[in-house]
Amino acid sequence: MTAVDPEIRIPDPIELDRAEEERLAARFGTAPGSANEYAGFETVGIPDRPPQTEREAEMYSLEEGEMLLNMGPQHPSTHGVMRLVLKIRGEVVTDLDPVLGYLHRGIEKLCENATYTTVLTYVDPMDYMSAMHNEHAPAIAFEKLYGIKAPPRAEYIRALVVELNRVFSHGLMMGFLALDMGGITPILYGFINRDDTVELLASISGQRMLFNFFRVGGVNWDVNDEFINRLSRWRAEVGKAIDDNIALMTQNEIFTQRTKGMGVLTADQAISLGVSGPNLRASGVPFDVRKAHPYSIYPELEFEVITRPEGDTYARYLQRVAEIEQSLHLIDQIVDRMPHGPVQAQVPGIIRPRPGRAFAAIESPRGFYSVYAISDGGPNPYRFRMRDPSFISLQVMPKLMPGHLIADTMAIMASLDPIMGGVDK
Amino acid sequence: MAIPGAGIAQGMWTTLRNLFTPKVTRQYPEERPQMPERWRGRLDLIYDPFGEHKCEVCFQCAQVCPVEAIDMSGFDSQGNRIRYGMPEIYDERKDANAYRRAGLPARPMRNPVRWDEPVDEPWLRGVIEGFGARPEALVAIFGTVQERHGYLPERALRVISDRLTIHWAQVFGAAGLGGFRLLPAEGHVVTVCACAACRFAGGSELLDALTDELGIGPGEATPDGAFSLETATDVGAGAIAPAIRIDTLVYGPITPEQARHLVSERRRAAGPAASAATAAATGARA
Amino acid sequence: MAGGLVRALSDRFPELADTLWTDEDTVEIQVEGSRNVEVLQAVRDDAELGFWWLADAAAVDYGPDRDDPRFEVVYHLFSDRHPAWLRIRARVDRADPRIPTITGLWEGAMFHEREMYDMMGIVFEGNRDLRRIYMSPDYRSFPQRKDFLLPDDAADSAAAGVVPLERPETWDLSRFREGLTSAAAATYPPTAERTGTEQEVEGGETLADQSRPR
Amino acid sequence: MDVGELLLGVGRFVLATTLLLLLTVPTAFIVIQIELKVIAQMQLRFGPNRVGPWGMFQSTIHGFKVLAKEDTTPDQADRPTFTMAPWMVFMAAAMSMLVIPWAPGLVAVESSISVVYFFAVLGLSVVGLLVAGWASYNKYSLLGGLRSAAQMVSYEIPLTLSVVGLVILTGSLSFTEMIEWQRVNGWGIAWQWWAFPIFFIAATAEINRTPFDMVEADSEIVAGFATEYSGMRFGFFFFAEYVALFIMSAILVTLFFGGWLIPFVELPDGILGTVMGLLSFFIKTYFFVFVAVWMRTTLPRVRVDQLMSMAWKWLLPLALVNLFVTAAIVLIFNLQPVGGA
Repeated sequence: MTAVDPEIRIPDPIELDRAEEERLAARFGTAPGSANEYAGFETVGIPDRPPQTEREAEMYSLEEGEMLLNMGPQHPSTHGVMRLVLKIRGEVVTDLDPVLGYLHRGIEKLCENATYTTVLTYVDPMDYMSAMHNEHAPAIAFEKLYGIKAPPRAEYIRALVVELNRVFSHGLMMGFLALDMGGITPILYGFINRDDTVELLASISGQRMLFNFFRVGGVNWDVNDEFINRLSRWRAEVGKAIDDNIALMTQNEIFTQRTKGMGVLTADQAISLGVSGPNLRASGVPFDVRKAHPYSIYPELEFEVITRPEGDTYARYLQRVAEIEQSLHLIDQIVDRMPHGPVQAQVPGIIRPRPGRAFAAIESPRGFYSVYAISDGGPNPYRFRMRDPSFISLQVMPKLMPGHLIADTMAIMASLDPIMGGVDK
Repeated sequence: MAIPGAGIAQGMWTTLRNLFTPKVTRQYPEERPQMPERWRGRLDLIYDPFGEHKCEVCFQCAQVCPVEAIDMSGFDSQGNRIRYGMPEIYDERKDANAYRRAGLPARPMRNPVRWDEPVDEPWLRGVIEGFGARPEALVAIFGTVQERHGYLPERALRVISDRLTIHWAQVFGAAGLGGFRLLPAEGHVVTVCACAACRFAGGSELLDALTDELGIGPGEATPDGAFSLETATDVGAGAIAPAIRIDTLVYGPITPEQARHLVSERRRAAGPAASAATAAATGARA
Repeated sequence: MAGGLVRALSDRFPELADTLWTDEDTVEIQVEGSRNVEVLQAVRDDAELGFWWLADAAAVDYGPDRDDPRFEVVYHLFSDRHPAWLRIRARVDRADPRIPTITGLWEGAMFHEREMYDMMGIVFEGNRDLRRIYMSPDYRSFPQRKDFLLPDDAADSAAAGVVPLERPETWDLSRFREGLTSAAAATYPPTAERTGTEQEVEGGETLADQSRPR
Repeated sequence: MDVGELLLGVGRFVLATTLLLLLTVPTAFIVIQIELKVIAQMQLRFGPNRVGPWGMFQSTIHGFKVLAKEDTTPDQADRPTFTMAPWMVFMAAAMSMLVIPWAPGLVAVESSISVVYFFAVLGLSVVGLLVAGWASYNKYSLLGGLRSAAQMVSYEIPLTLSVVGLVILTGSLSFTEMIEWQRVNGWGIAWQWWAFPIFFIAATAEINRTPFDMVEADSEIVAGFATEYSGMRFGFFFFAEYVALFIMSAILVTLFFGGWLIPFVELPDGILGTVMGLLSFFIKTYFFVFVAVWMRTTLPRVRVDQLMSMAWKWLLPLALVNLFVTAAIVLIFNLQPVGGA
């Protein structure tokens, strides 16, 4: 039997091995196994090509006594698949370069090829800890484009599920922060809370993680008895796991020693770097989209924008704890005020908005989540742009890290709470 | 922090207390979770009242799946085993790209014009309007388009979908089922699997039979371009060895006689001229 | 709703007044790409406008099948003095997509611009870290352009074959080598003042200054 | 010393070491099982409950799984040292078991300097960890090895110094004689209650347990020195860690909680006394194993610089103060050691 195309030649495995050996020898100066085998050890991780930018040249040029350390893409605590290249001097991080794209799925491009209705299924796995928020922003944007409004009951249900989502997202962040600092229990208490909450959300949406609950012009389903029963039970029990976590973390001396004063992000820095959400508020900037640019039913509800002046890791942690309280308060109000009526406006199967542009922003657990959609009159969005807050927050890392220890790297990163699904889109 | 160690003591007390509180884990096989009544976490094929699958193996779902997760096989109306899945998709579209990324020379795309074929849009819209833009006229529109282009270009299907307000997956699926061409008429590509399993099961006899039938060797095309013969190890049908693939459909296990039949069937469909040319080529070779 | 903002903008930029466009919660102006830094700085620093928050920066490809093929870099800004978003659409030539960077105004635009470079191939002049961010460094195409064919082979599409950006002539390695002493490792733990490391590392010149278009 | 006596001594030594080496494996299994189960219960999980009755063979299965796994060596590793390191760590832990007094008359090697021997041998494991970190040709391993060297060498000092107070009181360097002294005068914790926290913290750090598990901080440096190890070589590290936990608890019990003594009960002679002593010893020891597991469940990890400053700024001065105060008290009140020489 002959091959399809004689041009295709797959190299022999042995040949590949030899080439690899030669490459290593060229890289390290000597053949492996010889006396000077540690020569070049610290430079492993420098790309095999000339640097493309000034910053890259700076990052990958080593001083005496410095070493590159690849943290990820497979590492116990990089929150998904991200790679952090640390430049370390002993245990002290002197520079840092986040390398992204390991989870890139091209969701924006996919959405440009999907109809407006199906876009809402694609955005779910972006920031998979807060799928409801991911659907909320496109839904608002498409409603603006199409010129319809969701009925009031739909808006209340949306706000309800979104706040439920915020509770478990923040609860899990507490656990991840502790886990990255070596405490193994809070993450499990966080997951107890999360499991309760996602099952509650599953009883209204039918799915536990990627809900696909929002529709253009409303929501998929109305609340039912099962959801209401579970909600009241959940509301009675939700405090326990979170209180346990607070008892384990907030006052713990080891925890406070490791978080207070670490990774201080000043207000000016935070604004300049585009940090948003709880991270920005923990630096003392009272910017919350729910107040600053009210959407949905938030103008009718009563809540505070909490800020903290310190801007350190501990403040970012406390900020989440305080926002859980606020969310529970909001949930109580929403349940009390839920109006009657339909949950879905009349929209056709394939939506063709008039040519135009719409911008919609919401406050997700990780911050400012916005969608910019352009319609050209066809059934698909001409351009669908999502700004994910954790993506933008990540560029704080090279600014915050230098001077901290490797151990603090993980703690500070966990306190910023990036979700790689959203970062890599 | 009033007393040093108070926070640690609080935490220690919390964990100690939880040592004696009821556990929350569900012991899965014994203890079934109560699924919400709206649960839609399970995919199921629907049966009709007589206990038959309602799935007709039309591949619409596999073709439209964005992450290409659906891999399906079944029997067509003539009882041939047909299959659509990863190997088919990847051989069609992704293989050359993978080679290119690996730094190896890649074969050219088989039908590079397929996705970008220009269609006469005003004419097409006129045709659609002529049928009243009714979805029932879908097949008739297909017929008109194929008459003009010789096959159904991708862009034409998009336009039809757009105008008739039918999701393009449905349009694509209907085009695939109704005996229309989705590729330009020139050239069926017959690929004989050269994997170990197929060779054991008589793949070389298949190849010999097809070489004889078509009058060409592997890697060659018939003079009229109606058929080209290839071998590949990635037909990916180890369980149905020996297998051949004609364009995107995989057949197997098949005997040399069946393979001849499949090819001659397509030759008949391609028209008398093509078959005459092939016959001439065969005769010349003989 | 946004009448005050419209008035303020047309006072401030009379030459852009005919590009003003509003909808329920957005005010939009269009500028030439080369003017983006000037306009953004003006709306940020103007006491009456005060758009201090860069909400989003995205690129839109009005592709080759349009009558007016072009890129647009779209900035969304937020101000707490006005109840509307400000959208600034900066026009970029599609044949030679170059536009000044705004990392001098907001450092956070860095990832936005890297993403736009990666996905659309727009070159932000003066950005000191314009690398690919999602695709691998040796990738040779810009996947979000409209002439990039989605179901097809990326390398066969019309946007393919672009050489990665390498402009070593713009680097001055000696500059940061001097500043990059062992200062970072000197004191531990870091104090609140030390977290502004870029001032020290860059030897008095802030990162923002460097990345301002020259 | 005639030949018969010598042969008897050698035979006794060989028997004792063999038995103790055999004992390390079930000990490690039991400690791991306790850890799995207790952590799970504290985290509101059930923990292992499928393998064997109440899941009690889970850790054993883990052990066999490790045995069955492929044992890989990185290409660039230094093979002889890479192979030797787990053995060194494990032997350090196993050898220090020789001097633990299990019950009246039940001790492998009766030595008059067993305290010195114990701390000397246990300190050897740092060599193994350092070698493992160096030989792996992995940056994480290197960091882990260096961390282990810094941490364990630092904590040796307060650990040993905190025991010296008891040595002064008892006037002996032998664990058996110390227990004998405690039988007469009451447990060591009553005499040296301020040395106990120093010893406890230093011991936790010495065996790399949470909150001082810098050496294999999984969220920072993957698995530290053990990153490149797999199969049974990793198993040796794993066993050594848990055996060390058991041994540290045993020594803590011996020094501060009267070893095999039962309060207000005089152990009878003969086999009954031995069994009662053994029971008492194991109950106390496993209580402290439980405490270590409990701490691991609750506490996050301290940072490496906090760890070092704690050793040098707090524990070492406190241990020294304890030493001087104890010596002064012994001098002033002219306390006479009871059991010692």
